[in-house]
Amino acid sequence: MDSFIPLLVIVPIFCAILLNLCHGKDKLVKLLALIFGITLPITPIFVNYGNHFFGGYSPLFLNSSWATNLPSTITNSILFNFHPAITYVFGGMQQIFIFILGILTFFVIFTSLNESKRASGVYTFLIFMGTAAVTAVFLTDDIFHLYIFFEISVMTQVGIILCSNIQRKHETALKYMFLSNIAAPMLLLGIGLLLGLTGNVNISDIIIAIKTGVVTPDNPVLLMAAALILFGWLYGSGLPPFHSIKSAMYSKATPHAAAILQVFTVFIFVSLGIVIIRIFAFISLLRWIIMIISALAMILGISMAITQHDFKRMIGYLAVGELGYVGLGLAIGTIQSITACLFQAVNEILLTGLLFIGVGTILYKTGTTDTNKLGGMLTENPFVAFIFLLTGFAMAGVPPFNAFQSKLLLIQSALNAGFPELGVLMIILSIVTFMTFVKVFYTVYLKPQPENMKIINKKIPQVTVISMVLLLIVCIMLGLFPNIVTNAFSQFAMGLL
Amino acid sequence: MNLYDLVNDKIKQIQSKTENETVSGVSTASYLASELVVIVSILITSILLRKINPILMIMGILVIFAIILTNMPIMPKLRRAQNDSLNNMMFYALITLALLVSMFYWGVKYV
Amino acid sequence: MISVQLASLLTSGMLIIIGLFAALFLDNIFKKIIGISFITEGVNLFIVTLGYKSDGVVPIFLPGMVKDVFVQNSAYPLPAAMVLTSIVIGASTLAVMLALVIILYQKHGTLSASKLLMDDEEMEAGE
Amino acid sequence: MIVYLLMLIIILGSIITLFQRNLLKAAIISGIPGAALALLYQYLLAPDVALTQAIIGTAILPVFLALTVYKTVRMEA
Repeated sequence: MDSFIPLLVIVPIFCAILLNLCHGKDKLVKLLALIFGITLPITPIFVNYGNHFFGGYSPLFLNSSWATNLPSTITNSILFNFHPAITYVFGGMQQIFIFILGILTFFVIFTSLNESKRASGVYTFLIFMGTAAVTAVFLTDDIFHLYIFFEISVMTQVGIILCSNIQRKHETALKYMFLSNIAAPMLLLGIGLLLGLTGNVNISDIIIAIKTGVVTPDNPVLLMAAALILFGWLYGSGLPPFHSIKSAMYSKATPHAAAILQVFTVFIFVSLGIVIIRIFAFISLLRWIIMIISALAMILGISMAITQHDFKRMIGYLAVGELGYVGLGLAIGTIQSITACLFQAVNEILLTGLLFIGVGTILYKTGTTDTNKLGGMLTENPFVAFIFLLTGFAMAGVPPFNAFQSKLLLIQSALNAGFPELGVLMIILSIVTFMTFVKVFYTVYLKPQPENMKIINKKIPQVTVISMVLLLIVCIMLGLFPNIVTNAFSQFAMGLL
Repeated sequence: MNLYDLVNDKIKQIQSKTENETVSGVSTASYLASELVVIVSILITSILLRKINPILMIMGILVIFAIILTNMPIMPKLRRAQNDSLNNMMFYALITLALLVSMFYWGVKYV
Repeated sequence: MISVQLASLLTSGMLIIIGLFAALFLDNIFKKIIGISFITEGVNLFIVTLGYKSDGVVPIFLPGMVKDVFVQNSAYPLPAAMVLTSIVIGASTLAVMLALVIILYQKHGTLSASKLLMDDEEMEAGE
Repeated sequence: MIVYLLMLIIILGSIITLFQRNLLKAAIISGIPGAALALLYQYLLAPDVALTQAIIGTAILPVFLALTVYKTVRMEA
């Protein structure tokens, strides 16, 4: 049945509002959060594929019974296959991404409930609302609908930052809001230009309008719309001019909150990136600009990551740098490269989430994130150190794990598409990623313990360790059987081009 | 006075201007690594210009190489350029917006 | 005289430029925020003017009207519907930013952006 | 003719708001371009947007701004 698709967005919003209502009572919030947390990964499994047209207005070519008594001016013009309603598209690729989002939200809520003494309903409200917003951004085929949920996800990210107990978070939140109020109106302006040109905001209709010549391709207004929407995308996904504010946001959130924030960023990056590739594929300059910007993101992100001394900021820059891989895959634009980039996006969500939760255990135990004041944590809890080491190997692309498959596919697609230098660039930067990880691992676990370092809480909650282990198992599963994910992505990529 | 001590003192001298924290072996290695990565990867990405036309690529690489050589310790400049002050970020955001708009407006003919 | 649609497009352009100018060059954070709200209002005005039809009709279909005549000269309702939500979003973003300014004022005691939003390196150098 | 006057009020009103030294005055004056914008929307055949803008632009935003000025400092440093 097609009408279950909006449930993917309605269920998280419903849970969010319920959790917000019972903020005060801890027991109730914990219970509700866990129940709703479990429903999140389950809902995408039961919803079957298809398009959902809100209000039941499916386009005329689908059920021509409506079109019988319409005047011929409508039936044989391109109006015949326009989408009158907001449409949600739910396919194999969307199902995988939303399932992974559901898993990560569940683990983050699981760890956050156990790590903080009092369960805050507002914090879980913001996480669920952000999940709903990002799922809607992913499913929608209507670009204004995408802008609304883009703004909601910006507001929830600011809210999640303000829920953490790290000082100087208000300054970063205000800076993030300032930049959002410069970039998001530009995105809206781009959408307005598209609306002015093609008369509608449905993405497939815009593409039909451009293909059937309603709009001449080298129309300067269309180019201006492409530039503005690309600028909004840069902000939403934390690419170069906005990478320092995005990594500052990650470093100012509690670690498990940062694990969810980076998932929101990757979702916005992938969904808006695919929209831009679909609409403006005919501008050849666009691919070049995305390629240069993603390369710049990788270079700046990873080179800044290695020179930081606060390890949360380091992982933040790493997360921004890893996004460059996905951008390069999107820019190369062959079927293999888009499959590889979607696979890399999924792996990056899992691995950066794991890294942030791992880092959270150190912050939970010692309270400081400055690598100079840390050391000798290996004796404290060797098992967590072992999992953290495995995550580092996974991030660098060591075989049994999933990032190996996706980076291999990415480099092969770059070589096949005739960009050997991009392949070389990816290899160099994944080496430096691993070097950053070794620096974090050494300064936190292997370095002799400085005397003034005190341990605040003796034991890491069992839940965090369990969630790390389960996430790692998902990574290994994806690494050993990548075709679960890749054929869904390659079907999507074939449909895209 | 082998190469490592030379580099170590250079970084100590640079860092004393910005942050005043201990320059351990790890931070020296990471500064060196980031410096090398930035130089190498910018040069490699400039090879991409060959798709537009090879002469542009040769010119590009020479220009970039000259720029890198003149201000050799790039990392301190890069780190200072990416600090978190609001005006700095807004300035770079608007520069990118202007660059994007003008590239799309005029550049489409050439690529 | 230039047409109404062109004039309002120019006004929205002016509003955006004033907003960007204020966001960059004014030091008082309160005025920066007012300037930022002008950018959103400018973009909203731009989108509404896209749907305007000179000497057209308000796109509300009253019972007594003839359908074909109404369709011919009614303004395009889609942009107006879109701008409704985007005005509310602009107001709510402004509210969140003002709340943050109040908290920051209580902590720092000043409204000038450079002292208020001092970033980490300066702060560490300052301590 | 009235439309061009409205547009002029919007542009001049927003410039004057930014040059006020007394922040409370700036908050109140920022209502004038909001009201002019609401009238302009009515002229541009978008009555529902005019209503929303009238409420938000002239009433809600100046109240928010005035509350912030009340909570912080009135005169610009």
